[in-house]
Amino acid sequence: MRNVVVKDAREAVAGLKDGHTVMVGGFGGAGLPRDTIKAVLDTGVRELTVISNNAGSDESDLSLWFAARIVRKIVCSYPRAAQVFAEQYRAGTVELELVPQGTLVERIRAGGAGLGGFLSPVGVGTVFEHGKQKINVGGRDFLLELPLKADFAFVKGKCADAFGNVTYNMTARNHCQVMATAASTVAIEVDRIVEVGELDPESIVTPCIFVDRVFERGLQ
Amino acid sequence: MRNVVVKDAREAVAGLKDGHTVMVGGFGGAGLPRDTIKAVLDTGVRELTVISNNAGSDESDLSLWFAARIVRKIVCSYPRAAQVFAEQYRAGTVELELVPQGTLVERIRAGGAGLGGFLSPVGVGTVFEHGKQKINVGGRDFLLELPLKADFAFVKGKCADAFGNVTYNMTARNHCQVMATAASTVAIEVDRIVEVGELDPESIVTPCIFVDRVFERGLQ
Amino acid sequence: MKVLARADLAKMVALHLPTEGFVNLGIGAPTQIADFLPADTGVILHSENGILNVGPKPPSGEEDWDLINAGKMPITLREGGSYFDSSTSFAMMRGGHLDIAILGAFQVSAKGDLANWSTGDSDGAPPGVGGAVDLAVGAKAIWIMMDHITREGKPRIVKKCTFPLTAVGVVSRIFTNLAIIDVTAGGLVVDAMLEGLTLAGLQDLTGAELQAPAKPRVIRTDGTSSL
Amino acid sequence: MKVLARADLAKMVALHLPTEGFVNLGIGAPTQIADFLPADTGVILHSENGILNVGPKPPSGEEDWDLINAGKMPITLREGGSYFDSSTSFAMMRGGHLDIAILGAFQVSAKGDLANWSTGDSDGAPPGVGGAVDLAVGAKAIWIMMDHITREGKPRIVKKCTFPLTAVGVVSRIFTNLAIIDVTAGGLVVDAMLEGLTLAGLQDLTGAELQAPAKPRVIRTDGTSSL
Repeated sequence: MRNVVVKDAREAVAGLKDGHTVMVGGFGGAGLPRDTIKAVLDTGVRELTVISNNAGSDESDLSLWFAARIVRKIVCSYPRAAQVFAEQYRAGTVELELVPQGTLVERIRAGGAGLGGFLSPVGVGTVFEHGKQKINVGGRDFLLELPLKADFAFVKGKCADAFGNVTYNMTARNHCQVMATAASTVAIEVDRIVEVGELDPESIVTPCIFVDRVFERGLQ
Repeated sequence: MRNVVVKDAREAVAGLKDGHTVMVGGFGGAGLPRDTIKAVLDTGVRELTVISNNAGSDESDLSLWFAARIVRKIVCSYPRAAQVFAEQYRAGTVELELVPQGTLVERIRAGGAGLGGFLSPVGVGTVFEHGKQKINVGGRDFLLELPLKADFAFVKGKCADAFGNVTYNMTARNHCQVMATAASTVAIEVDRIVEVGELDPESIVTPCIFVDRVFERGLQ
Repeated sequence: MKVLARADLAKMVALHLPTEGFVNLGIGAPTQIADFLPADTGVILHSENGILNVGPKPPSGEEDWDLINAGKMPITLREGGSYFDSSTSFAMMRGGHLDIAILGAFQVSAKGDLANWSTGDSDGAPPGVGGAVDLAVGAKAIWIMMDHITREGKPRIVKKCTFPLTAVGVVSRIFTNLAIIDVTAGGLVVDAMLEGLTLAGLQDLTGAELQAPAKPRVIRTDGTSSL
Repeated sequence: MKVLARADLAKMVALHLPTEGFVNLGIGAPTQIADFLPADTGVILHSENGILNVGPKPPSGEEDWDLINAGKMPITLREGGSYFDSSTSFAMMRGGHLDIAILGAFQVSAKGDLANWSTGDSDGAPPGVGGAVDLAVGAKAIWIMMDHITREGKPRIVKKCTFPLTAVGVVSRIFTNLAIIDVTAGGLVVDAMLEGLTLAGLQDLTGAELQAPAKPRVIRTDGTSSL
C-alpha cells in the first residue's frame, strides 16, 4: 500500500540540489513549514530560486535562508517587512521578481494544472505589464501570464494520512494548496499523521495524488 | 442578515428570460438539479443557450428541455445517449458546440475567476483546434481557450445555509462547483437547508459569496 | 485646518456601506471600518488570504496565528464564515464577486486611476505589492479612504497620478478627512464636505477640478453626515 | 484465429501495472482491468468525474447514484479516497499527475497518434468527446487496450490514423488481444505475442511496420506472459 510518511524534515528535503526552484507555502506565519525551512538550511544547498508570498520576517522563517545567502532569486508578492532579505536586496546580491499576489497564486495553479498560461486583467496599464505579451479578447486587453513550477514544494498542513491526503488549519491553507500541485516533489509538514480512512473524503483539501512526502513536525 | 433561501424551484428560476445562457450542473444524474429543470420548463422561456456536460438521457433531465424545444444551442462535452437531443440535432433545429470535458470545466472556471482565457495543450493537432488562436510558449503549442459565463447557473448541492454556503454529495460535486462561480444568478437546489453555523467552515465547498438563491428540493 | 479624525473617517465610510454585501477592507486604515459596523450588519467581510466573514480581533491571549487577516493580524471567524485557498480567494476578487473593496491610496486621478502600492521612491528598499493590484481590478466598486492631502500639504487627488499605478480607471468613490467625492464619467463630483468648509477651500486642496451640486451634503466632525 | 478473450486481455494489462501508482481506466473495456488488480494493490484508481481511489461496484441494491464513475456506473470509495470537483480532476490529468491512463482506441499510429473518440462517420448522430482528449494529453503514460483488428478484419495499428485524432504522439504502449507493442522513437517494437503467433502473422494484421527482439515474450491464452 502507498505510504509517503517520512521520519522527519531531513528526509522530507532529501534530493534538494543547488540551483533548484523551491516553493514555500504560507502567508505570514500561517502555513509556513518552519521545520522544513530549517532542514533545508542543514543540507548546505545554495543558489535556490524561491517562490513564496513573503520573504521572511522573523528568526524562524525564510530570513534564515537569506542570512545564510542560499537564495539567488525570489519570486514574491510582498517582501516588505523582510529585514534580512532587504539588506541583500540593497546590496544587489539577490534578485527579486515582484508579482501581484493573485497573479502569483494563479501562475502556480496554472503550473500544477498543466496550462501554458492565462490571460489576466490584473496589471494592465501598470509597471506589471513590462515584458509581458498583451492579448486583446473581446475588446479588452489582458496580460499573458506564464505558469510557475518548481522542483520542490514545501508547505504546512494540519493532518495527513499515509497515502498523503492533507487538510489545513483555517487561513493556513492560503498558498499551500496550489503549491502542493505544482512541484516535482511535494513535501508537507503537518501537525499530525492520522490513520488512512480517518480523514473525511469530502473534506480532504489536497488529495494524495499531488503529495510525495509527509512528516509530523516536532514540537514548536 | 443575509438570507438567500427561496421557497421553491419556481422562485429559484425567477428572472430567467428568452435567449438567456444557462449552466446546468451534473455528470449523469449526480449533481443534476431536477426540480429546477422542471421549473424552467414551466416558465415558458425559449431560445436558451445551455452549458452542460451532458444533454439529457432520461425523462426527468435536460431531455425535457429538448422535447419542449426551448434550447437553441448547447455547449457540451458528451451529448451521446441523449435521444431527444439527437433527434433535434439530426433535424438541424439545435446547435452543438462540442468541447472536451476538461476544457469545458476550465473555461467555466476562467469565467468565474475573471480571466480572459487560458492556454491549453488539449486538442492541439486535432479538430478541436478549429477557430482557435494557437500560441507558442517555450517551444510548445497551446490553444487559447476563452471563458464561459452565464446568466443563470443551476446546480444541485447537498446542504446549504441561509447565507448560501453549500456542500455537495460525493461525486455530485463535479461541474457544480465551478458553475456556481460563473453566472450572474446562481441558484442551488439542495437536499437540506441547515442553520447558519452548522456547516464546517473548513468543508464548505461553495462559499456564499458565489450564491444568490438556495432552496430545498421536494421529495423525488 | 479642521479635519476628520481617522476613527471618524472610518465611521463615516462605515455609515455609507449598504446593509448587505461582500466587502474587502484593505490593510492599514480601512481595516478600522469594521469597528463601526452595526452588530447585526449584513456586510460580510472578505480577507484575501482565504476567509469570508471575518470577525473582530480575539481577546488578548486567545490569538491563533493560523487565523489572521491580510494584514497578518489575529482575527476571529463569524458564524457562517468559511476558509478557502488563495487561488479561490483571488478568483473571488478578479471574478467580480466582491461588491466593494475599500482601499487606502497615495493618489487618485480625476479619471479614477489609482496609485496605492508604491511611491516609486524606495531609496533602495524592496518594493512590495501584495494583493493591491488584484483587489483594485476585481471588485464591483472601488472606494478609497485616505487623507485629503499629504503630510507635506500636497493634494492626493490629482489630474494624473505621478506615482506608479495600481490600476486604471477603477475608483468610483473617494472618502477623505474633508469630503466625499464621486468619480463620474463627467469628472469629480463633491457629494459631501466637512462642515465649515467651502467648495473653494476644498478645491484649493485638490489637484483636479471639482464639481458640486448647489448644496453638497454636510459631514459633521463625528463622521455622520446630512441626508 | 485464436485471440485473447476480453477478460484475459484485461487481466494481462492488470499484470503489467506497477505495484503502486495513480491510474485512470477509460470508460468501456479498460474499466474491467480493475477486476484483476490484487486486493492489496497500491494502485489508486482515478475517475475524471472527481474521485480518487475508486473501489468495486457496490452489491446490488446498495447503489448510490451520487457515487458513480466516468462511465456513470455505481462504484464505491476505498479507504483513503477523496472527492473533488471536475476542474481539480482535470487539472490532475492535464498537469501530469496521473501515472498511467489506459484507454480504448479505434486506431493508433506508428508514431503514437491516437484516435479514440470518433470514427468520423456519424450518419448524423451527434458526436461526443467527454474527457477522452484531456486524458490522452495529460497522463505521464498512455496505454491502449484494444482488439488488434476491427470486426471487419482491418488493422487498428496503422501508419497514419484516418479517424479524427484524439492527440498526437502520446501513446507509449499498446495491449491487444494478440500482442503487447511498445511505441518507441525508433518505431513499433513487439514486446510480447500470443503463443502460437509468428511475427510474420502479427505483421500481416498490423498496418505499420513492426520490429521485434530475437525472442519476444510469450502471452499465454489466460493473459499471463513469460518474463
